[in-house]
Order: sequence, then C-alpha cells, then structure tokens
Amino acid sequence: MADDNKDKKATSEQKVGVYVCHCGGNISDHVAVEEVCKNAEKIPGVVKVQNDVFMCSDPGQELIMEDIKNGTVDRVVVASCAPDLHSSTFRNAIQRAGGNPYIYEHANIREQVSWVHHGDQATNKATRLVAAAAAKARELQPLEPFKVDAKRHVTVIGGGIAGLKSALDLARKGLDVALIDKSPFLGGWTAKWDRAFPTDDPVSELVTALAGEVLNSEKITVYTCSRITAFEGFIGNFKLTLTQAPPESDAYEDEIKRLSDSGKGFGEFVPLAGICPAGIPETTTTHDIETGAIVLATGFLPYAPRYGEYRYGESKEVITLPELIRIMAENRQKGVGDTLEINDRKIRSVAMIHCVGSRQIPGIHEPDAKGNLNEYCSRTCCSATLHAASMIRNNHPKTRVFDFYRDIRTYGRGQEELYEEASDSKVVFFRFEADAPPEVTRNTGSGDFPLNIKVKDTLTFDEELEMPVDLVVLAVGMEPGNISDLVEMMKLPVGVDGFLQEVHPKLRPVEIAQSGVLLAGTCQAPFDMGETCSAASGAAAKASAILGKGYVELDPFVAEVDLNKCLGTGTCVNACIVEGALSLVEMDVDGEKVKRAQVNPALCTGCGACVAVCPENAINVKGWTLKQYEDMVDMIVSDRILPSQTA
Amino acid sequence: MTQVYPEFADELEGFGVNTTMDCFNCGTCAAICPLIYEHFPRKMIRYAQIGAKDRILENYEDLWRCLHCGLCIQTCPREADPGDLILGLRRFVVDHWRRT
Amino acid sequence: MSTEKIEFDALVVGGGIAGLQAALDLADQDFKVAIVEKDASIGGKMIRLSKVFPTLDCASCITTPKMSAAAHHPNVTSFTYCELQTLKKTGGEITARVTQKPRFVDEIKCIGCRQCEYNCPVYVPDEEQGGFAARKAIYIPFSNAIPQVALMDVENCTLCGKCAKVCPTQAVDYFQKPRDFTLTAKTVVIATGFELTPLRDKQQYGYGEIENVITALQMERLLAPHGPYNRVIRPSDGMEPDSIAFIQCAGSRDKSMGVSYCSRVCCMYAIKQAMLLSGAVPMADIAIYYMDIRAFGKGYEQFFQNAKAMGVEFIKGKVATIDPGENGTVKLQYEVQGAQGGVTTAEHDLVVLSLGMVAGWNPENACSVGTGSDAFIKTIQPKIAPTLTDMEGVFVAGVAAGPKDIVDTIVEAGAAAMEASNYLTRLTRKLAA
Amino acid sequence: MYNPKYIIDVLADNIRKTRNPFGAGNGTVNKWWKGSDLPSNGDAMLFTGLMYQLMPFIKKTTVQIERFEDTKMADYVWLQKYVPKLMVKLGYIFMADKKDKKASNHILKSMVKLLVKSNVNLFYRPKLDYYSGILLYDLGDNEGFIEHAEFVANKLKENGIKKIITVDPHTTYALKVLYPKYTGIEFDVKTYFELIDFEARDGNSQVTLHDPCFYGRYLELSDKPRKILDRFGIDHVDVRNSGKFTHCCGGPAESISPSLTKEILSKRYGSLQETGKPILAMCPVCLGNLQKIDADVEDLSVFLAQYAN
Amino acid sequence: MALQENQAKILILATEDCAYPGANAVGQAHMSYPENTYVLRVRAPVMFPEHFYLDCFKKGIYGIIIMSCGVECPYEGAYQALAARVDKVYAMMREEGLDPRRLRLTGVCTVCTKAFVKEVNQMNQLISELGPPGAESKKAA
Repeated sequence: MADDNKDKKATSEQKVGVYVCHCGGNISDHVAVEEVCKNAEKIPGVVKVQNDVFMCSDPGQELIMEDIKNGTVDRVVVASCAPDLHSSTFRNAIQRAGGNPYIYEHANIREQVSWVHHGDQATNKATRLVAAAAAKARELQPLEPFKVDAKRHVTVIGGGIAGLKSALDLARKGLDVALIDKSPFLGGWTAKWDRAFPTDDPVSELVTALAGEVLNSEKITVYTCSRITAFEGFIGNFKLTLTQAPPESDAYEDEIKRLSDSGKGFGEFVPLAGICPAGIPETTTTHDIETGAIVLATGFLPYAPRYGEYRYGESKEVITLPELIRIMAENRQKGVGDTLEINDRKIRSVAMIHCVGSRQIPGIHEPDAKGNLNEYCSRTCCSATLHAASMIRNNHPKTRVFDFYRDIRTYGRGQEELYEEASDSKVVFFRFEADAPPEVTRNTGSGDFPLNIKVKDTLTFDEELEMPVDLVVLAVGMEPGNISDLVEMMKLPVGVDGFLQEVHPKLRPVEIAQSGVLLAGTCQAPFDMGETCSAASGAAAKASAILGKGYVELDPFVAEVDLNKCLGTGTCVNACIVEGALSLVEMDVDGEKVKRAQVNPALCTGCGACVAVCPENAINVKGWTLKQYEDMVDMIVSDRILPSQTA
Repeated sequence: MTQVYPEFADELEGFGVNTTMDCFNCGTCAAICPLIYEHFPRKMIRYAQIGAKDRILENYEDLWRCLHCGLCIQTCPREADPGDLILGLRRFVVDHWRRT
Repeated sequence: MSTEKIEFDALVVGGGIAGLQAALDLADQDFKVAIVEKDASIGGKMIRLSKVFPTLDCASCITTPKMSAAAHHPNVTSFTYCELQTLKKTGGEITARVTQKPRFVDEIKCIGCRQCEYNCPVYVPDEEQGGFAARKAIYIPFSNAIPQVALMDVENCTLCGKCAKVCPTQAVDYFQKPRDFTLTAKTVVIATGFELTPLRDKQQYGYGEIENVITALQMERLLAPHGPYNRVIRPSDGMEPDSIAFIQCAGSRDKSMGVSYCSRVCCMYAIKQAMLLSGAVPMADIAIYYMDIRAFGKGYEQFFQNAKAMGVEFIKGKVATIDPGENGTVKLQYEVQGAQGGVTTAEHDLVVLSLGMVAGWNPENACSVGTGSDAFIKTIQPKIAPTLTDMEGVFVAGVAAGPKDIVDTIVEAGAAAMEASNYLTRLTRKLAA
Repeated sequence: MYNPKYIIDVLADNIRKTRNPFGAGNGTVNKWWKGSDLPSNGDAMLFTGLMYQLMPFIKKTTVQIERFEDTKMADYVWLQKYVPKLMVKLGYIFMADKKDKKASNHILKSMVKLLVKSNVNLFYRPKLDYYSGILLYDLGDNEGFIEHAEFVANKLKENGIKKIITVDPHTTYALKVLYPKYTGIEFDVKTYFELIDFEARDGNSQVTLHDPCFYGRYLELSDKPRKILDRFGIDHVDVRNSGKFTHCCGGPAESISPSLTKEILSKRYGSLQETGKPILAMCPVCLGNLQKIDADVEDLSVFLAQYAN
Repeated sequence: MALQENQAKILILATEDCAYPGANAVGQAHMSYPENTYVLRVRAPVMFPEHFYLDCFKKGIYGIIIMSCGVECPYEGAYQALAARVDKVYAMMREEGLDPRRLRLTGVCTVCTKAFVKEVNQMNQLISELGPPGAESKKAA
C-alpha cells in the first residue's frame, strides 16, 4: 500500500471549524452555548466557531458545508448529541461539500454533558470536550476506505445438502462456484437417509432437486473425489490447491457397488448412495483455484457406538438408527409385510433407545478414546426416531415398538405432531434417567426372543419394567466430521464440542474469525435438513454480499507504519492478535537491506495492539493515533482554555 | 418386575377406548382430579399403556372413585380423554368379572 | 414520506430481529429495502429482552447495533407505526397498501428531546416495562427506540396542552389522522414474529390474574439492566422472592389451549432466567416444572446441565392449577412422578408462566399467503428452501414461519434474504430477456 | 368404600326388572304431575328422567349407608349384597321425607311454569317418563345401560316422540349424546332453560351459579342460564371454577363412597361460599348435596319461576 | 463528594462497542454523576502503552477507568493483552508511588447504566481520599 501521508503538513496548519448545537434547549438549557463558543475561539487551530438551534437540520448542515466549500475550514468538530446518532449525517454533509468525510470529529455534549450535569460545571466540561475534539481533529487525515479486488468466485467444501444449497444460491446470484466433495457422490448423509421428517419427503427428491440444478449450472464446477491440499491468501483472494484422486480401496465401497448394481447413470440418484456426477477418477490430478470466499459445508459423522454399548457389536440384533433406516428403505423395494423383517428374521418387537452418543454426562458416561464426551444434544435424533417408529408401526402393524427416552425433543414445526403420531400408532414410551439407562441383556426367559430389555421407568412410578425384543435400535447422535486436515491448514476455530466455531451465534452466526470463510450446516452444530439449508443460504448470502461488487471494501482504520521511525524490531508483529496482519519484510532503505514492519490492511482489524508495544511509536491506527489521545488529554487538563479554578 | 404387554391397548378398543396411548404422562389429570389421590387417574392410564392388566384388576376400586366430572378431559393437554379411559377400564373390569 | 407511490426492490414486513437482519442482508447487496413495522420503534420482541441464551450477552447490545445499522443504511427506509393492509401482486410488481397510524407528533419535526414527556402530567402503566413502571401519555417508547420520535397515547391524554407548549419544534399535532400510502416492491419478506399465547383458555392458571404470577416477558423486564425496579421483586408487595417457580408449556403443547405445538424457546429462556435470577437473588430457590427439557441447540444442553449444577431444581411434571396462597404466595398443584410421588402442592413467592408463541400476523385478508394449521405462515419446501411461501416472490423469516429462537431466526433471515435476492436477480434477468 | 361389583349388580338387576334403579315402580315415584293439567299432546315432550323425583329417596338411603362405610360392617357380604336392595325397597316407601318429596315436585312444577310462560308447546306422558339409565353407564355396566337405553328409546320412538325437553344434566347427556351413540336413535333434546323466553326485570338480586359438570363441560351449556339472568337484570357472581372449569359437587360418588362425596362437597361449598351470595343449582344431585351441607341453595328453576308470574 | 471540576479529573477510556454507548445510556436515562469525568471513545484500549497511563497521572489526571467490553471484546485476544498490560502498569505505578487503585479496568456494556455510575462514584470516592496523584507517597513518607 502506498503511503499517502508522506508529505503531510505540519498539524498546526489545519483549520478547525467548531459547530455547537443547542438541540432546541436540550443542550442550551444546561450548557451556556455562547460561552462555549467564546471559549472555543481560544482553542489552538480553531479558525471558526458557529452555533445553531439544530446543527443536524438542513440549515445547520449548510453552515458547515459553506465553510468547507469556501475553504474557511478543513477540519470539522460538531458538538452535539451522541456520535452514533448523527456523525454519519455530518460526514455526509462534508462529503456533499466536497470534503473528505474522515476530517470530522464529534464532541458529545448532550448525552455526556447536558443530560447528566447542570450549571457552570456543565458549560466548563462542554468546553473541555470541544477542545479535546478539536485537538483530535487537528491530527485527522483524509482517509479512503481500503479496497481490495475480490474474485467473484466461491469455493464450497462439501457436497451434502448444505454444500449443494450454498453452491446453488451463489450460482443463481451470478458467482462462480467450485463445489468440492471428497467422495465420488453428491448428497452427503441426506442421500443415505430415506425420508425426511416431518414432511415425509423422499430424500431422493430433495437431493435430486438440488444436485440436478447444480450439475446443470454453468457457474458451478463440481470436483468429486477431491480434497484441499494447500491454502493461502485472505478474503477476496484465497488460493487453494485441490487434489483429485481415486478413492482408497475400501472407501465408498458400498456406495460404488450400489451405483453399479442400480444400473443408473451419472447424474442420477442412487438410493442410499447419492448422485455420482462423473464417475471415479483413475489418476491423481491437482487443480489451483483462486477464490474470493470459502464456504465450509463439511458436515457430520453419525456417532459410532462403542463395542458393548447397549450390546452393540456383541449382538447382531443391536443396530443403529441409520442402519435401520437403510434396512427399511431396502425392504420397501421388496414390498412390506405385516411384520418387519431383517434378513428373513421376523421382528415382533423393537426397542429404540434415544440419546446414544449425545447428552453424555461426566461421571456417568464413558469418554471416548480421546477422552471426549459428547455433552451436546444432537437435535435431530428424537424426531428421526419417532418418524422411524411410526413408519414401522404403520407399515408393519404386527411389529411392536418400545421407545426409551430422557426428554422428547420434538421442538420444530411439525415435530410435536410426530410425537403424537407415534403415540397414535401405539408406540409405547418409557422414560429413563441418565444414570439408569435401559439394560439390554440376552433373553434367557421364555419365548424365542433374542434380547431382553429392563428399565426403571419414571413414567411408571420408577417401577422396573421388562420386555423381550427382537431388535434394539440405537438413536445415535451426530459427531463433527473428520476435517482435522482442513482445521490445521486453514487454522479453523473449533469449539469445545468439536464442531467449527462461529464468531458469535447471533451477531455473525455463519462467519468464523477468519474473514471470508463461512460455515454452512452441520460442520457447525447438529441441524436438521431445513435448518442446514437455512444456514447454507445464510452463508451464501454473506459470501455474495462480500463478493458482489468485485472488490472488498475494508475499514480505513487500520494500522500504518511510519517507515521513518520503524527500526524493524518486530515487537509489533509479536503483539498482533491476527495472524498475517503484520509481518516483517525485507526492503531497501538508503541502499541497505533492512527488515521493516508491514501491515496487511486486508487482515488488520485496527485494534491497536501493535501501537502500544512499538518502542519508537512508529505504528499507529489511522484516525485513532496515540498522539491524538495524548493531545486530547492535554486539552482536558489544560488551563489555556479555561482559567484554573481555585477550590 | 412387570412384564410389558402392549397388546392391551388394542384390547381396550373393544371397550370403546382408543386414546390409551395418547397420554404423554404429564400428570395434569392426576393433579386436577378432585380426588387428589396419589397418581389417579394417570396411574391407571399408565398401567393401561404398558398393559399391566393385573395391576388394574388388583386396584379396581380406584376406578370407581372417579366422579366422571370431566375436569381431566377438559384440561388434558393431549386430548387423551383420561376420564373416558377410566370409564372404559370400568367396562373392562365389569366384563372381566362377568366372564370369570 | 409522501403519499405517492414509493418504489423499492424489497419490502420487509416487521422490524424485529428477523426483519432487520433480512433487510440488512438485502441492503448490503445493494437492493433498496423498505421495512414496515407496526410498532412505534423497530427492534421487535428482542429489544425488550434482558440477556439471551446461550451466550448470556445482553439483548440490547445485539439488537441496538442492528437497529441503528438499518436506520442509517442508505438502502433501508423504515416505516414505523405502520400497519400493512394488503399485498397485491401484478406481474413482477407487488403493491403494498400501508396505513400509518397517527402518533400525534410530527415525525419529521420531532427531535426526540423528550420535553413533552417530561412535562406531561399523565402517568400510565408502561407496557414496555411489563406494566410494572409508569410512562407518560406522550412518550418515546423506550430509551433506545428507533426512531427517537415521541408518540401520544390519545386514550390517556387529557388534552392539557403542556406537551405542545414545551415542544421546541412544534411537533405535537393533536389533529393528526391515519395516513394511507402505497409502496411497491418486487419481493417481500414476511417477518411478522409472534405474540405470547393468550391465557384465555387456561382458567386453571387464573387467566394470569393472580398478582404474583407473571409472564416470562415480564420477568425479562425485571431482569433487564434497565428494567422497572432495577432489581427482582414480586409485584404484589415489592418483596424480594425467596422462591421462584417457572411453569413450562404454559402456552405450548397443550391442545386444551388450542396450541398443540412446541414453542421451542421456553425451556431455554426459563433456564436462562433461572441462571440470571440466581445472580440477582442469590438466596432464592428456583424450580422449573417441565414436561421435557428441550435444550437442542448449539451449547444449549451444556447450558441446561450448568443450571442443574448451579442448583436450579428441575421438576418433571406439568402444573395443573395455580391458586393464590396466603400473604401473596402462589400455590401450584402438580403430580410428582416418582415412586414416592403423588399429587403435591408447592408454594412459591413468585411464579413465572413460560408462555409460548402464537403467530403475530394473519395474512388472510391481506394477501394470498397461506398459513399452516398452527396459524404460522406456510412454507412449501421446508427441507431445502425453508423460507419459500406459497406466493411467488414472497418469503418468510423467523418466527413468522413457526417458533424459533434468536440464533435460528437470524440464520433464517439470512436465508430469506438470499432467496429474495436470487428472486430479484432472476426477475431482472427475465425482464432483460 | 362399597364394592362396586355388588352395587352394579343390584342396580342392573333393579333396572332390568323395574326400569327403576331403586327397584320401585315408576308410578310410585313419579307423582308430581298429579293435579296439574299438563296436556298429553303437543310439540315437545317433557322428559324428567325421574332424577329429581328420586332424590328424596337417595338422600335417606345414603344417610343409612354412610353409617356403615369404612367400618368392618362394610365388608359384610350381606350388607353389600342385600341391604341396598332391601333398604331402598323399603326406603322409597318409609324413609323419603314428605317435605323433600314436596320440594322435588315444586322444582318440576317451576320448570313447567317457566316453559308455559315462554309459550313452549309442551306435553307430558308420565308413562313414557323413564329413568335414563345413566348410572349404569357411569359405573361401567355398558351392557346393562345399552339394554335399558334401547328399551327407553324404542318406547319413545314407538310413541312418535321427536322433541324432548329435559330437566337435569345427566338425563340430558344420556338422551342427547349417549342414546344416539349406543342405540342409534336420535331425538331433538333441549334442556328446559334453553327454552326460557320472556322478559323480566330485577335490578337487585345477586346469585352464584354452581354449574354441574355435565352442563359445564360435556354439554357446554353454562352460558345459557347466565344469559337469562343477564336478561332479567340479575347479577351473577361467578366463582373461579365455573363454566367449563366447574368443580364437581361430589355427588356421583354417593353410591360408592359417601365419605368421598362429603370431602369433595365441602371443598366445593367452601369456594362457592366465598361470594356470599345465594347459590343456584341446576342438577338434582348438586342440589341435594348442597342442601345436605346446609347451603343457601335453591334450584335455578325455582329461583327463575318467581319472575314468571 | 465530587471534587471541583478543574481540580480532580477522571479519565474514562470507553470502548466504542460497549462502554461508550453505555455512558450515553446514562445520559438517555437522565441519571446524574459528577462532572469531573471525561469519556474518551476508543476502539480497543489495548492500543495504549504503559507510559500513556503514567503520563496522564503526571499531567494531573487523578484517576483512570478503562471501560472495556470485557471478554465479549470484538477483537479476539485483545482483552487478554490489555489485562496483562494493566498489571504491568500497576507495578510501575507502585514504583512511582502511585496508588494502583487510581487505574481501574472494568467491563461496561451498552445498557450498564448503573455499573457506569457506580464506577464513577467509586473512583471519585477514592480520589477524594487519595488527593492529587503522588500525594499518597508523600503521605506515606
């Protein structure tokens, strides 16, 4: 960045105009405005003082604009209400008069003077605040918002519904998109489901609706079997390398088999696999992508129960909910009977257990190999379980369903109805406490049921109830996807729950600390499909707002190095809180190669952490320099404007 | 240890009850019942849900305490008609007596 | 504002957090946006809250910047105190007929100095403070309202003329009439939010007329840093409560009230209020009576477990009746579910009804947008495009499409803005072709 | 508490044999109409269901059985199985208080007065006025109830009865809701106060209504009497538990557990008393119960009839 | 009791996101506090080097309150750096014979009106006890 302040004039030559507002009595009833004006004339650098009943009114603004236009003043101080109310009004007025909006400073003499203090002291304080503002104004420099060219291109990582939805939104908006998935398929976990709750939409239709348009879009390039292998750059100008390679031998085996068994072609939906857009690459290739923003849509992994958790792994009759869904979907193609069948085994009764791998409690649940507990709720499993339970009851009236829950969390629209529907279809519910989960044992009693379930049921007055079952289904939760490579490469923030961490759930819900990188869907937290698509659109909205103009306009209030002073100590670089915002670079000074600090204005947030540590005071935040503050303090304590009062 | 017998809800349909499973055990009926008697009527409803027939027959007297006043039916958040279920269980018990 | 047709790209109905977010997201993409808000200030329900879960940051600190961003955005125009009458679509253009209700204060002249308010002699219970504090008959709705323009409550005004006399800009206008005007836009985002479930069908809860039974929104005011009393006391006698109870599902999951759905936020706001209370009244016992705790969002379950660890008591059971007790206490009757349980009466000093949400606006007579059986706006592709309504070009965001917490509302508002923006782009392309 | 099994058996037996729960002939119980010149033909038939008429007998009987409840005596088979039958058979003859019988008759006559004043074209045929059988239904003897209901419904049908005016909530519920459901025979059923239609003025009186459960909830008729009171200028001070949320008087438990009835009744009376106004009842069971606890209570019909002069 | 306006001045460094709007909210509520306070709007107080604070005391400022956004600081990591710096300033103040209570780091949010007024009053109380900066060391000596 060019240093446009190199030959700045000596500050004493700035012509400051001071404009004091009466605010229709709000200020002038408590502050003697005339006296403030008289005092203000004594302030160094002040060449003109005016006042008006309403400075914010058109006639008030005219006073300022006149003085700017005819060159009487070149720095402006308005003393009126709180700056957030009207500083933009006055900056706009200055701009309309041909001035630079950043030569403006505000003295807050209403909220911080006339509304809280009274009498002479209020007038005196107002005077000092005006003097301080004028002192700051003398040091103000014209600034321009910093613009960086931005690629009108977004890279979406992950080809599940979050990625598909984001890509589609961005393409519709006219941006170019690279959509990357590590598998040969699009559709993610959604494609491996059967029907969506609570709408009962077949996932084939949902995935086809999104992926169909994605594959037809000229704006979107799809890379399957691909991973990001290199990453650099900043908002508007990221550089990615992606490597496309044949999948490892055992990966996606099942899906690839389903594709070939189905006889379906590329671009067609294959049940329980997804849509394969272009087959499987035979060789490894790399692609370099220049992109303006990145949407992370890397999704989740279903929780894999530990061996022995509710006898999972020990008994073949214990399966997970996704496994059950898969079986039911396959059964449907064969036609259904009165009784659910698995491998020709008639299932007369099923137990479904909630909160497996979710809502784990320290001291009750066992941590995983890495010592982690999934303390969060996975949000979707209650409804998914109830949806499946009703489906069993409706399709197989002779199969009984027992449902074991801690709290039924059918929170969303149409979900409480799922709970009711399950009740209606005679699913029997049991409620257990976290420390007394249902016990699954081999059935040694009468009947030819393989398993037996025992539970202390809080709905039945803590009585122990028992029932033999043919099948146990574990409603497993969601875990963060395995994206440690991306986390490391892109320095992505990860929350305590292992999911990617947004800046703030309400202020910036789809953004991470790193500008230009956005979150979509279950990489952030468990969501259902609708919520995932909302988040995906939200991320797309942010990306298109960032890149829509073809450049990114950044706050001009960034750090600036005074090369006349910088000695290249690097202290500032160490103090900087944003990686990459400050660095030491080699440059030529008077024929000598030296290291000097350099600011990357695209990354600098203007916090000033560097300012405090520079031994030479060679670095400052534009518009908010240390000298300005020192001058303001001087004015506050100065006796020049107001004679010292003796107590 | 009580064995669960889910077929009982089907059986009760023969006695004019088809809301056995609608109850989600919130306890409103028990707390609003003028009898203010432990868990009545939810206790009976719960026994009906899990098919604990014996418990119902053992505690049949409770069923006839019900005043049929309808306050539970009026306030049940799930429209599970607890009072009507109690009536149905009376019919079930009367039928049981007559058959044995 | 003139009575002429005013043209925009997008119209956002409702200036709560959903509407503001959608408006800002559209405006940032350079579309001209109008916000039509029925209240005298933008900010919606959220600006009235204390702190918000799960981060416990103050609601004002999040809402105020969005309010002022919208107010100062060159692409956003807000029409406050305006009622949307009809939305009509002809070709690619949607015409909105809007009625501006009279404030009896000239919006342009008023400078928000509050001289009228200070000099008004009439005191009226302040609904913004849950009815606990008083306001004047001419007033600015609340301290951080936008716009900072006064309005007169004619029902309580005594026409003494003091406000007109002290107004420095002659803004008081006793003769102001409702004013109809028309806006046109190409797309609309409905963000009409919610109202609390009315207690009309819940006689067992005393119609909410037992003095120390308050609504959760009233509790928000008691807890807010700029609330009516600056501390938590019970309304009847100003006593600091020693025991406080929350009654969950007091307006949700209850067919006897005609609300069968879950309102989604009540569990979390009750837990949050319980946590804030344990700071505000550290010695008080706090109990939450619930059916199922629905702490489903990011960080919510951990929040719930923290509250448990802090000593908030969670009692599984739906409260059946609420009755006034001795000396201002409140008696609850409920069934304790466990082995040693049975019907029990509990007494508390203060009881909070965790009321649910009902739809804030019925489009029936205004436009052809349909609603679901729950009376919220119907969405036609809830799984892959959750903000699409059955009227082309009209999108929905936030609670208008069903109960939602703030986090989900803000995300959905972004999604609605995206869909609306793409709709606008498509429309322009179509017109160009 | 009495074993319901035996009570049901006795009731069912009585009703099957005599069409009367007390095993008495209807003619012995139903004498109120004598002396009044009610037409036997007209537009709508008055159907009392005999509830009001039976109340004096029930009152006396329960006093007797109360003495035995929850004592060792209660367990004696002879008491459960035989005494109720015996006692009531004797009871209706010897024990029913003349004063009570007179009061019951007065209530029914008041209703007629109100209907006549309202120009309702009513008629009465004592022979067609049967007990509805509702107690069998309530106690869970559906078979017994259906048998009796079919008998009564067919009798009415055979006699060409289409429109029926009822006088108490239990009979109303039986005829309006249960008969169509279990016998398939439907009548146009209105309770007497739905037909009151004349003008009156009283600016002073204040009353408290006690809604019977069946009117308040099952039939949702609570607003009807209130509208009449409004029309007459009579102030009704309602307790919190009224209308849809009315509280049971305890009466229905009478035959099983008089002590339970007492407990619930005193609770209900406590809240009704708070208004300090005279209480109006609309059901013979509620009325009898409230009288038993010495409440300041009268039947709605008697209260309203004073305006029908 | 507040001291004379020109005698004992308190400097408040208020973050533009949280504390500065908070100070304005005090005004909007028409609450009152002593007028010897001067609120300077800052982006993040982490920008001030140690000597800035010491210089202020030398210039005659009696007390400084840093009103930050606390842990909700929009600049991630800045608050920690600030807190560490303030600790260093305390040490330096002790060396110079200044009572470290003259400098206070606190969090004030946009609606924390009561907290704002309380902080100001407490600092006033303190400086009226301590007198002008440096007076405490003389007293001790």
